[in-house]
Amino acid sequence: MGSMTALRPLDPVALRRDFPLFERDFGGRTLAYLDSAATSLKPRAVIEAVDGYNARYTANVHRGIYTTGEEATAAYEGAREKVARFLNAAESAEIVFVRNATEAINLVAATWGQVNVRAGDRIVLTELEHHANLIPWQLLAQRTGAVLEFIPIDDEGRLDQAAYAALLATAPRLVAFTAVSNALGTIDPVREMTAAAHAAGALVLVDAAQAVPHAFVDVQAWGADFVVFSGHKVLGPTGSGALWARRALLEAMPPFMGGGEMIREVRLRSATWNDVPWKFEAGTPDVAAAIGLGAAVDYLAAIGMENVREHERGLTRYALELLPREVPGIRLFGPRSADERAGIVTFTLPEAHPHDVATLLDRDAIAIRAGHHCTQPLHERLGEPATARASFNVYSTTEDLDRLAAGLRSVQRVFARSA
Amino acid sequence: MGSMTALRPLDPVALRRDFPLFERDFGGRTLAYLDSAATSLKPRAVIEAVDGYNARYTANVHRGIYTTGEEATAAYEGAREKVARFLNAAESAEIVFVRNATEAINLVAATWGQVNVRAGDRIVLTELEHHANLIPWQLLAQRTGAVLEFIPIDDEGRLDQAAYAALLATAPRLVAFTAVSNALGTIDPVREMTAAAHAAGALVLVDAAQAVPHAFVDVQAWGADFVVFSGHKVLGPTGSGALWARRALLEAMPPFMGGGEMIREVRLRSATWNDVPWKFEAGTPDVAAAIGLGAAVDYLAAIGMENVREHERGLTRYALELLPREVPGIRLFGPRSADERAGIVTFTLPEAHPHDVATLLDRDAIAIRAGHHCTQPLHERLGEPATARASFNVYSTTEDLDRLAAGLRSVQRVFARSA
Amino acid sequence: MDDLYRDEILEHYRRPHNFGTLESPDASVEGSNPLCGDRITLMLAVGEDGRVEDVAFTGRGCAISQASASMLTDEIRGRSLAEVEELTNQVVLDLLGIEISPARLKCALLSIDTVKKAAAQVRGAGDAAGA
Amino acid sequence: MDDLYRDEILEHYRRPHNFGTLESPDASVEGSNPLCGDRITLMLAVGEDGRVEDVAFTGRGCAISQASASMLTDEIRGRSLAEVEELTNQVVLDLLGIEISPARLKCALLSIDTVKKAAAQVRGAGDAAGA
Ligand SMILES: Cc1ncc(COP(=O)(O)O)c(C=O)c1O
Ligand SMILES: Cc1ncc(COP(=O)(O)O)c(C=O)c1O
Repeated sequence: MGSMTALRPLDPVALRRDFPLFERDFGGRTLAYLDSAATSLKPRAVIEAVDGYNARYTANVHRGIYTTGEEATAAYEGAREKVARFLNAAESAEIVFVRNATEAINLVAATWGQVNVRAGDRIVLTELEHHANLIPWQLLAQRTGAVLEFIPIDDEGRLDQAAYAALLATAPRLVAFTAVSNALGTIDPVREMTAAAHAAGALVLVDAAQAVPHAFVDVQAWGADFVVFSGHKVLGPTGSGALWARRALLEAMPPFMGGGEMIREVRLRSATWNDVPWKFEAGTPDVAAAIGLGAAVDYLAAIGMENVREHERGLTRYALELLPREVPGIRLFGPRSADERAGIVTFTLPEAHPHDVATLLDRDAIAIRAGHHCTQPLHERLGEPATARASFNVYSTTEDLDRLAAGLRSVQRVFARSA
Repeated sequence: MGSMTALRPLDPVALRRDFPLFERDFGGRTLAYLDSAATSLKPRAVIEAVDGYNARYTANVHRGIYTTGEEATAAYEGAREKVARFLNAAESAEIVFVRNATEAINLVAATWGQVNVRAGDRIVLTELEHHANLIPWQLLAQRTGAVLEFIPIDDEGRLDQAAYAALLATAPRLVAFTAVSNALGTIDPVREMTAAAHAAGALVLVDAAQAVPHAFVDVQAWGADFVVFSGHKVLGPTGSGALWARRALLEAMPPFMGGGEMIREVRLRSATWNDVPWKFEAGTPDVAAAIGLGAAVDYLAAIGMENVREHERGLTRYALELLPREVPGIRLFGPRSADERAGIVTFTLPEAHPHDVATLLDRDAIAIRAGHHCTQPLHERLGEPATARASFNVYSTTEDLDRLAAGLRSVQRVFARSA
Repeated sequence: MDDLYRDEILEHYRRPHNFGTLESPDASVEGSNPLCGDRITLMLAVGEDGRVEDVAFTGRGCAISQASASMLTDEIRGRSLAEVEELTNQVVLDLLGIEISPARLKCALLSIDTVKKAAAQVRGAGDAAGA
Repeated sequence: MDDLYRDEILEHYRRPHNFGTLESPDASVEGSNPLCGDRITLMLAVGEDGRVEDVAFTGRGCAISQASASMLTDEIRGRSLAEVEELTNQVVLDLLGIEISPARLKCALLSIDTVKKAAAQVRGAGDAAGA
């Protein structure tokens, strides 16, 4: 288990050898990939796990009474067990494979929500949320007449816990919030907020899309009811992801999509459902992606998520110190302390729009994200329609950040030209 | 376009070299893979397309203002164009990427259905349908009070067109049927049934999951309103698939899942939607799978779907002739003529249950499917809880079928033992 | 090579023991394996002493599912309900004596799942009556 | 290396031409690019002769979007509405004179999309009045 690993410094330069993208030449340089919060690079172990299924034991799962079919099923269900262990779930039946965090939240809104949420019921969200954790609840509210409430943030992007307490006093049905803000890097106090919600009688959904890649997530310690994440942000393939939920909840929920695999017995006009988690996996699953995700969490577990967290905290501290020193006038968003944030640093330059910054950095083979990062309401709150964001993963180095700082200086020179 | 390709015999033995699974040793033999209707094997071109994205230009799509982000977006949207061309769609905006055919049907039922289907409305299905084209309509009927009606089949598995005409006279809202039965191989008269439905004022959804792999599907010639298929059955990766629908329909449909990508402007309590097809693609798509699907349809287009159809018709004719001759007492299901069926041959032996057949064939490295093939109501109608099924794709050979016949003889010997 | 299916299994499949129904069973349970279409109906008669006095089944399905029902019904005759409920899956696998691949496990275990449900049903009825 | 952003573009970005509002425009259209947050409001005044008499914009966004609006508004002054509506995207790309990557295309074309909508609005109003 990750929590048992002794803390030993992670060597990103050594790990980079596992990521073939760093072998590619970008105008005489490697890519300074600083957009890991959007999607992570993939290690060879993941690429080969996907290849193995595609090349050596391609078969549909749960049905084939032949060698490759049994291998595919074992690999697919084995990946579920790996993910369960990685999250410290009580059992693998609590892991539902989905395409991405977005689908997981939609699944909960459409099944648990449809059955449990009535007109006038309150759902508490936050101003920090990614659109993935907003729109499904807006759609549910439209269908049911539920009311959405929002925990505001302070100027460093922390959730206002007093306001949260006041919202809990209105007895909401559900609190859904992100464990780590993808736009600011803020780490929210998941355990405390979950306990408070439970004390108020609300269920809790945690959007762990930015938490799972960066630290050890222990769903039992969190104590929440639903936890979601995307595989493609944790070194896994696109198309992989998981919903974790307590078994009793899953069992009580109606199905999401209908089709093969999720059924037990089918008649022309009625049907009964399979056991969980398969009840929620209609049709041929993305077998290759799930197997790749299993390889990804194995890779991360071998590194130790505490080491990943330490590494990223170090990079964040380095960036928070380096950028204001090297880049005059840069504005940083989010908590000032690296201890309060994951490996995400968001900023604007006074002279150049984030899009121009990203375009100019690209010519130096530096990849950052510019825009609203799927958090328009948060950007509204920040008073900036767009920001620039650098985000890290295990393969990120201080050299990447040095290149970023130098790149930003050169952007400033372009914009200062003939001014 | 496929329809322009001159008919030239497809050489499956040469094509097998493109499929690495045939390099694997199964006890001194290659695998006689006869379960292509469940999922197809993948050619190297597909495996390498997926690898290319995972190893050389991993990035999220539609957002990154940097080289790899633009490459990923171009490859993803390029795959959409390839699929549009492969289906002869009027434009690529009519192609929505989904995980599989199942998701596509659920999408239509949950969006078009939710808006257009009222209590008492009729939806016409058939007794042939895969669970994927049954359960979503059962769920919709439960939610809306719509009524499901079924076109019966004759003893060879053909749809009863007189009964269909009678059902159309009741003015249904939608007719949803499979172009090719996955259990019997029956090819349904899509064009005629669609025209009749339209004349009766109904929309038409065609489940092309078994049609797209086996013949040239021209959505404009079909004239239907919705067409769905799964990539993993057309040499593409798991996690890929498409819904085709006319643009005007897509534009009028409410969104399916909510999240990033499918939005235009988001406020805390409301949002507006992106253009089609992205309105229906919430969250990070399965970029790798879509790119792999693009490579798969390129591969098939180069072969020419007419040639694929001819090849499979030849194999089916061979099997329909071989099996009754070599395997005493074998019972074959579905139309007697290979012209009326795709590359699928379904059967039972008098002495052995299909599961025992499959287990015994496996020891000879022959992979077939045994069970109800996700068509329980059809099997109820056939009076068999389970059947055995051999199904083909471009790499299938008459030698595979010879091995199957010999394998079935040896199953019969086992069951005759000491009887 | 044919040890995948031992003669004994084929023998039980062709001429299953305890095949039929009971006149007045203490429990009658239907078990099915929808994915395969395997199906058995199992009846149990329990004596004063709490032991399986008689057992019968009818069913349809693959050799593995039907032979395992045939063998297992032999096995439980005379056993106490408590013993029956504590039978492990391994017992059935040992009775079959061949290697069962994961995809066929449900076929092999249909009989024991159904037998245990029947035993629990008798016990439940007894408890309910006693209560 | 800095020809990604020619001096002229930066010049237009810093000191945009036609920046402001019109007193009584014949059309006023807001265009936005939610993904980027680029935004412009464009106003058009059209003379008796159906030609663009005056044009002004306000906005906020990246250099590409704002410079293209600045350059394009210069370009359309004096043109007939029909001409404006027939402008191709290439016109804007030529005005910018730098290579625009696909991801930035929306920034570059925000101005022309908005200008055309404004021209269509004036024409629509005219048609409606004439009808
Ligand atoms: C006719 C038909 N429809 C739908 C499906 C469902 O496909 P998938 O499981 O890829 O969603 C299948 C595949 O099994 C099929 O054969
Ligand atoms: C906090 C958060 N939630 C949800 C998502 C949605 O992830 P996906 O697009 O993989 O569904 C993201 C990723 O962008 C995220 O950062």
